Amino acid sequence: MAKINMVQALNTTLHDVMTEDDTVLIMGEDVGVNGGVFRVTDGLYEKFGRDRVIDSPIAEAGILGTAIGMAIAGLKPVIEMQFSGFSYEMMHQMEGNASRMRNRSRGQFTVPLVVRMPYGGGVRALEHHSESKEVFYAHTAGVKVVIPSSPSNAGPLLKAAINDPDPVVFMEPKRSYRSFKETIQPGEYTIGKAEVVTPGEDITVVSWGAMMRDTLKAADMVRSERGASLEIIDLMTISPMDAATIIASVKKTGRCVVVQEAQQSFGPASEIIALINDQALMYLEAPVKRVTMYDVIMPLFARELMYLPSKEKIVRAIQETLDF
Amino acid sequence: MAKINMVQALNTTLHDVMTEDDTVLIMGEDVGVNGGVFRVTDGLYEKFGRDRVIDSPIAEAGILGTAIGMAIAGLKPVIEMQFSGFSYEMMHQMEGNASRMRNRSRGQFTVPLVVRMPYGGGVRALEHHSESKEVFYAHTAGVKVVIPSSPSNAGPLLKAAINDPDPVVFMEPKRSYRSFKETIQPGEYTIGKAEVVTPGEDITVVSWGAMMRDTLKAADMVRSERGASLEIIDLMTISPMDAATIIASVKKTGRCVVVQEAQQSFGPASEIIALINDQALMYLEAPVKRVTMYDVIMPLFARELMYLPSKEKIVRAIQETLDF
Amino acid sequence: MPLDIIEKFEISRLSILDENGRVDDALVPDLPDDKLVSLYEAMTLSRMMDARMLNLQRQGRLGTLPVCTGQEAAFCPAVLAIRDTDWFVGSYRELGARLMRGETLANALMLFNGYEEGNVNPVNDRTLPISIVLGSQLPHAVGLAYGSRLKGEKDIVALTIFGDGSTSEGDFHEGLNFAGVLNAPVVFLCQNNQFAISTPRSIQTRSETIAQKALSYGIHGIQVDGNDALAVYKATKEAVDRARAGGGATLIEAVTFRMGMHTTADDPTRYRTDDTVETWEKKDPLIRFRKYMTEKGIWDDGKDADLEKRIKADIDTAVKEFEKGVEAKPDAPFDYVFGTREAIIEEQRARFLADLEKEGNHG
Amino acid sequence: MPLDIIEKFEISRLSILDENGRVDDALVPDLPDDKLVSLYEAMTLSRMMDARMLNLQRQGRLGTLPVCTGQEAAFCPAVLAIRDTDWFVGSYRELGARLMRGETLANALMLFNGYEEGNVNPVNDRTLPISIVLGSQLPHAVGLAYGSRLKGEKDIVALTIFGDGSTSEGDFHEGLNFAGVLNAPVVFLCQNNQFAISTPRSIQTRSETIAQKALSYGIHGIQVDGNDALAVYKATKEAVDRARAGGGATLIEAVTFRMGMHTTADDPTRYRTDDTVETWEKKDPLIRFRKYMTEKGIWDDGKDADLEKRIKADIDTAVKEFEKGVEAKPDAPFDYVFGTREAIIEEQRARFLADLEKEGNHG
Ligand SMILES: Cc1ncc(C[n+]2csc(CCOP(=O)(O)OP(=O)(O)O)c2C)c(N)n1
Ligand SMILES: Cc1ncc(C[n+]2csc(CCOP(=O)(O)OP(=O)(O)O)c2C)c(N)n1
Ligand SMILES: [Mg+2]
Ligand SMILES: [Mg+2]
Repeated sequence: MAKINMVQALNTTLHDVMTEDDTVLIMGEDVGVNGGVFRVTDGLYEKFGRDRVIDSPIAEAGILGTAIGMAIAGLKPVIEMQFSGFSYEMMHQMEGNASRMRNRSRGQFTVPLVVRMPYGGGVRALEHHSESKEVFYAHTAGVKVVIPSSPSNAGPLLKAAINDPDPVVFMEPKRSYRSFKETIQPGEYTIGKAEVVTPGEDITVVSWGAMMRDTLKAADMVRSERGASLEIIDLMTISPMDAATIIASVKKTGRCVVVQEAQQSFGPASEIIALINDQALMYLEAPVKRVTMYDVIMPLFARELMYLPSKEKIVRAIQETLDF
Repeated sequence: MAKINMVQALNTTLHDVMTEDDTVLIMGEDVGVNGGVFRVTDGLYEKFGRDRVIDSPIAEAGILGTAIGMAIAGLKPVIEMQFSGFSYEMMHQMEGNASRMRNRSRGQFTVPLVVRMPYGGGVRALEHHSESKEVFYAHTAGVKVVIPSSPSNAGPLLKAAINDPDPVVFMEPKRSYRSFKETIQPGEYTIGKAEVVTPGEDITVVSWGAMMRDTLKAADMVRSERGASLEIIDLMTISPMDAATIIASVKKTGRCVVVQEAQQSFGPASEIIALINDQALMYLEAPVKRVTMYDVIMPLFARELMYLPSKEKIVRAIQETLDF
Repeated sequence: MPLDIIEKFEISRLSILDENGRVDDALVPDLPDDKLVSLYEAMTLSRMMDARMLNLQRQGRLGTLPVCTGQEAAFCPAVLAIRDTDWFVGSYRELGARLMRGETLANALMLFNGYEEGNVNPVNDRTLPISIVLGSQLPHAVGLAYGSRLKGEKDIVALTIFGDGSTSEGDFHEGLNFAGVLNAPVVFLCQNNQFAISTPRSIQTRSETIAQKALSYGIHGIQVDGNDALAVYKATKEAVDRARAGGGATLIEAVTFRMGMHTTADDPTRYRTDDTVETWEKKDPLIRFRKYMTEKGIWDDGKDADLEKRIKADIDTAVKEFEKGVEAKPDAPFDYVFGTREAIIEEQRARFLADLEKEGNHG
Repeated sequence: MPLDIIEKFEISRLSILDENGRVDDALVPDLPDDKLVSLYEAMTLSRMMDARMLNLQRQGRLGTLPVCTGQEAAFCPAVLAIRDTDWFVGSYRELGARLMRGETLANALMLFNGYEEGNVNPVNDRTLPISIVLGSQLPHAVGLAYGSRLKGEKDIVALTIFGDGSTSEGDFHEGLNFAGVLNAPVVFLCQNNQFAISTPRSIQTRSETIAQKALSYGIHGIQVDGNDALAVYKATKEAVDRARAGGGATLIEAVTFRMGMHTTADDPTRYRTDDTVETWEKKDPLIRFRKYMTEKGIWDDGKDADLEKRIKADIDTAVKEFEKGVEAKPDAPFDYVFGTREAIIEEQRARFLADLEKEGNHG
C-alpha cells in the first residue's frame, strides 16, 4: 500500500465519510473551490457540491453558530477554523452553546459536530498561525479535544470524531501535515483512549500532536545512548483524558516526562501531573518533567525553533529524569 | 472606621482613582446611568460624566477592542464584562491583540487596561452567570489575572491593576460582593504576590476568590477539632503565579490542599500541583488534594451548591491530607 | 464618471390596529375569528402567567426572572404565523410564545426555580430552550433552517426572536449575513422594547431603525408596531411565506415597550421616568386587541371574565403541581456532559454521590 | 395607519480618473503638482517593493508574504489625506501606505523574515503594526480616535484599512456601531479587491455594495473606484475633514483588484480565471495616473525612468542592509510579555538561555 501524508489521510477520510453518510457537511473559509488552504478538503466541493461543501463568509462564530443549528437539525457538520489562532472568535459559541445544548435541553437537543483546526508551530508562518491552545477547549466541559499525530491515526480519529455524539475540537498539527508519510497501519483508535506507542519499563514519556515525532526521535537517542527502556504514550485525546493509561504506565516506570507544545503555565502537562499526583504520587522516583514552550507570546519564525520543545531538550529531560 | 462590603470597596476605589487620574475611563454595559448591574460603578457617571463613563452597546469584543485603542492612545480604560460568562465574546481581542500588542510592537505600543468581570457561583443566578474560567485568561501569555477575596484586598488590588502597565483581567467573586463586610485593613497588595493569610506548620491550603471564605471557615473547624496548624494562602494573582510563596510553604508543611471553584480538569489547581511537583515534590508527605467543581456544565441554582466546593468538602480534604 | 447614485433603499413601517381598536381595513390580515380569539387567549395567558411568576419570585419561590408584560403582541402573533414543524429559536422574553409552542406552565416554573428540566418542551421538539447569550441563537436559526432543507424538508422555516440590544453583538451581524448568503428561510424578529436593561435604544446604535440593518445583508427588512398584534402577524406571515417559497430571510423590527423591570434583579426607576411608562400604557396591546374583537362582535366582557377565570385556574393548578417540588436526580449534570460514558466523568460522579451521602443535599 | 415609508437611503459611487487618464474636471480634487508627483512616487515604490519582496520570498529569503500590486490607488491616496499626527491602523495589504507613514524598507524585509522588530515604525508612533486578526483592528481605530479626543487632542482622526472579507466578521459590525454611537472621528477604508483568498465578494455577503453597510450604523458610506487615486483621495479627504469637524465616521468602499496571489502560500489559478485578471490589468491604477500627469504636463518618460532608477537603488540598498542580517536578541520575547519583571518569566528566561548555550541557535 502506498505511503501517504496526514493531509492525504484526512482528505481521504472526508471523501469516504461523506460518501457513506450524506448528513456529513463541510463548512468553512475557503474549504470549497479552493479545497482549504492546506488542501485537506480538496475535491469535496467538486464531488459533493456547494450544498454540502460550503465556502462561508469570514466569520468564525457564524460558522460554528450555524453549524450548531445544522447539527441540531440532524446533520453532522465538519467545520474548519482556517487556523486555530482564529478560533477564539467562536469561543462564546463553543462555551456558551455547543458544549451546553445537551445539558441545557436535558438531552432533547445535541450538537454532534467536528471543528477541525490546524494548530501549532514550526512552519515559518505569520503571527497567530503557530499557537497551541488546546487547553481553552479542554477546560470547557461538554467538549472533546482530539489531536492526531500521524497519517495512520489521523484518519481513524477524524472518523471517530465525526461519528461522536458530542462537539469535538479536532486539532491538526500542521507541522506534521506533510512532513512525513506512512503506509497506513490499520489500528483501533477511540476517542478518550491514549495509545502506548512503545512499551517500556524505566520511564514514561507522554506527548501528542507534532511533538510526538521529536519525542520518538529523542526516545531512540536515549535508548541507543544508554539502553534505557522507554514507554511512549501518544495522548491523542486531550479531553476527556485517559488517566488510566497514563497512571498504569507511571506506576510501572516511576518516572515521567511530558512534552507539550503549548506555553508552560496552565497547559495540559499540568493536568497530567495533577492526575499523577492524585493517583500515583507514591510511585514517583523523580519529579515529572515538563518540556514545553515558554510563557511568552509565540515568537515569529525567526525565533520559533529556539522556543519550541526540541529533540535535544526532550533528550535532556529524559536523561535528567532517569538520573534523578 | 465603618465596615464596608466588597462592592463598596471597589466603588470607592474607582471614585478615588478617577478623581486622582483623569486618564482613567469606565466603559461597559449599563455601567453608567445604572451604575452597573451590581452597582460597582455607582455614582461615577454623575460625577465624571458620559465622556469618561460610557454606557456601551452590547458587544463585548467591541468594548475590549475599543478599550485597546483607548489604552494605546494613553488612557487607562477600566471596562466591565457584565458577567464573566459573557467575556468569551472578546477572547479573540484578548488573545489576539491586548495580550500581544507590547510584543508585536516591541514595546512601542502597550495596552494598560483592566477588564473587570464578576464571576463564580452561589448567587442563584441564571445559566452562564456562575462559571469560573480564570484559566482561559491565565493560559494567555501577556495577560495578568487577579482575583480579590475580601473588601480589604479588593480595593488595593483593583488600584494596582489600574496602575499596572499590562492588560489585567480582574475577576470579582460576585458571591462575596455583599456577603460580608470588613473594616478595611490597610495592607500592601501587589500583583504577582500571594498572601499568607495565616501562617502554619502542618499543612498548606491554597485558595482564592469566593472560596477563601469557606476555606478559612474550614480551617477554623480543623484547627478546633484537632488543633492542627494550618497555613492558609490567598493566591490573589492567578497569573503570573507567585510560585515562591506556595513552594516555601509546602516545603515547610509537606502537605497541601488547593480549593478551586472552577471545574476540576485543566484548572489552576493543576498548575499549582505542577509547580509543587517541579520544585518541592520530595517534600510532599501526601498527594496534594484538589477540592474543585466537577467536570460538568455548571448546574442551575437548584443544584449548584451540591456541586461547588463546600466547607464540609474542604474540611474532609484537609483531614484526609493530614491523616495520609 | 461623476458622483453616481448606484443604490436606493426604503424602509417601511406597518401598523394596522391603532390604540383605540380601529383598523385599516385594507391591511387587515384574514384571520378566522377562532384564530383571533386563540391569539387573544395566548396573549392573556402570557400576561397573567408573567404576573403570577413575578409574584412567586417576590415571595422568594423563584429565582431571577425576566418579565415580558406589554410585549405580548410582539411575539404571540409571530408563533401563530409559523407551523409546529417550523423551528422556534427564542430568547428569554417571550413567555407567551413558548406557551403557544407547547411549553407547560409547570415547566416554566421549574426552569426559573433552577432546574434545567424545565427547558424540556414536552410536545414540540422544534422549540429550542431559552437562549441567554445575546445574539448567539441567530446563527442557530440559520443552521436549523438550512439543515432541515438539506435533509429534504423543503418547506421548513425558522423563527428567531431577540432584543434591540442584541443587534449590537457580532453574532447578529454574522447570523444575518449567513442567512443572506445561504438564502436561508429564516425570520429574524427583533423585539425593540426601547431598552437593553438600562441602555436606551438611542445609544445602542445610531441607525434610525433596527429594520434598516437588513440592508447590510441583502435581506428584507420592515418595522412594525409591536403592540399591534395584527401588524406583527401580517408582517411575520408574509416573511414566513416568502422564506418558505425560497425568497430568503427577513428582519422584522417590532417596536414595543417593556412595561416592567428587565429582570427581578433590576430597578427601572434608575434609568426611566414614569411618564414614559404611562405613555406606553395607553398603547397596551391587549386593550386595543380586545376593543377590536368587541367591535367585531366576537368578544365581550362576559367572555373576558370567563377567560381570566379559566386561565387563573390553570395557573393555580400548575403552581400547586410546582409546589409539590420536583423529583430531580441530583447527579443529572453528569448524565449530560457527554453522550458517551467517560471514565473521568463516572469517577467524579461516584465521588459526588459519596460526598452527597456524607453531607446531604445543599440545594 | 397604513404601510408608510419611513426611511429613504442612497448610496453613491465616486470616480474621477478613468482608465484612459481622462478626468471629470468638476470633481478633480485640488492637489498641488508636487503632491500628485509624490503620490505617484509612493504608488510606484509600493509596486516595485512588492515585486522585489515577492522575488526574495520565491528565493526562500522571506517567509509567507501578502502582495498588494494593483491596489496602490486604494491605500496610498488615503494616507495623503491624513496627517502624521492622525492614527493609521492598517491591515497587511497596504505596503505603500505603510512606507508613506515612515516604515523603512529594511523593516518591511525584517518583519517578513520573521522578526517582530520589523514592526517598529522608526519615525511615526501613531502607525500601528500590521494587524492579521481580520476586523479586529477596527474597534482599535475607534478607541484611538475617541481616546485622543478625550486626552485633549481635539482634531485627531483615525484611518483604518481592511478587506472585503473582513466585513463579515463580528468585529466589523461592533467597530462601526461603536464609531456611530461614540460619534468617533474614524475613516473605515475597505479595500474591496473582489476576493477573500478564494472567496469571491459575491458569496461573502449578499448586499449589493459594501458601502451600504454604513446605513446600519448611522454613519456615512460611499463607494469609490479604488483604482482611481483621485477618487480615493477626494473621498478620504472629505471623510477625514468631516470627522475632524465632529461630523462622525465614514465607511469607504474602494473597489479594486488583487492582481497577484493572496499570499505566497496561495494559488489563485484554483479559483479565478485569467481573463478576469486581464480585464483588471486594463484598469491599472498607475498607468492611468501616469497618463493623467503626462496630460497635465508634469510628468514624462524621462522622469519615469529616473524615478524607477532611484527607487531600485533604494531597494537595493535596503536589501543589502537586510542581508547583513539582524542583531536580534534571542531572548527578546521574554522582554515583552509584561511591562514588569515577573519571577516566573525570568526563571524561564534563565532556563531558555542555558538551553540555548547547550544547543545553539535553531533559528
Ligand atoms: C453576550 C451577552 N452579553 C451580555 C449579557 C447580559 N444581558 C442580559 S440581558 C441584557 C440586555 C439585553 O437587551 P435586549 O437585547 O434589548 O433584550 P431585552 O432584555 O430588552 O428583551 C444584557 C446586557 C448577555 N446575556 N449576553
Ligand atoms: C479572524 C481571522 N479569520 C481568518 C483569517 C485567515 N485569513 C487571512 S487573510 C484572509 C482573507 C481576508 O480577505 P479580505 O478581508 O478580503 O482581505 P484581503 O486579503 O483580500 O486583502 C483570511 C480568511 C484571519 N487572518 N483572521
Ligand atoms: Mg430591549
Ligand atoms: Mg479581499
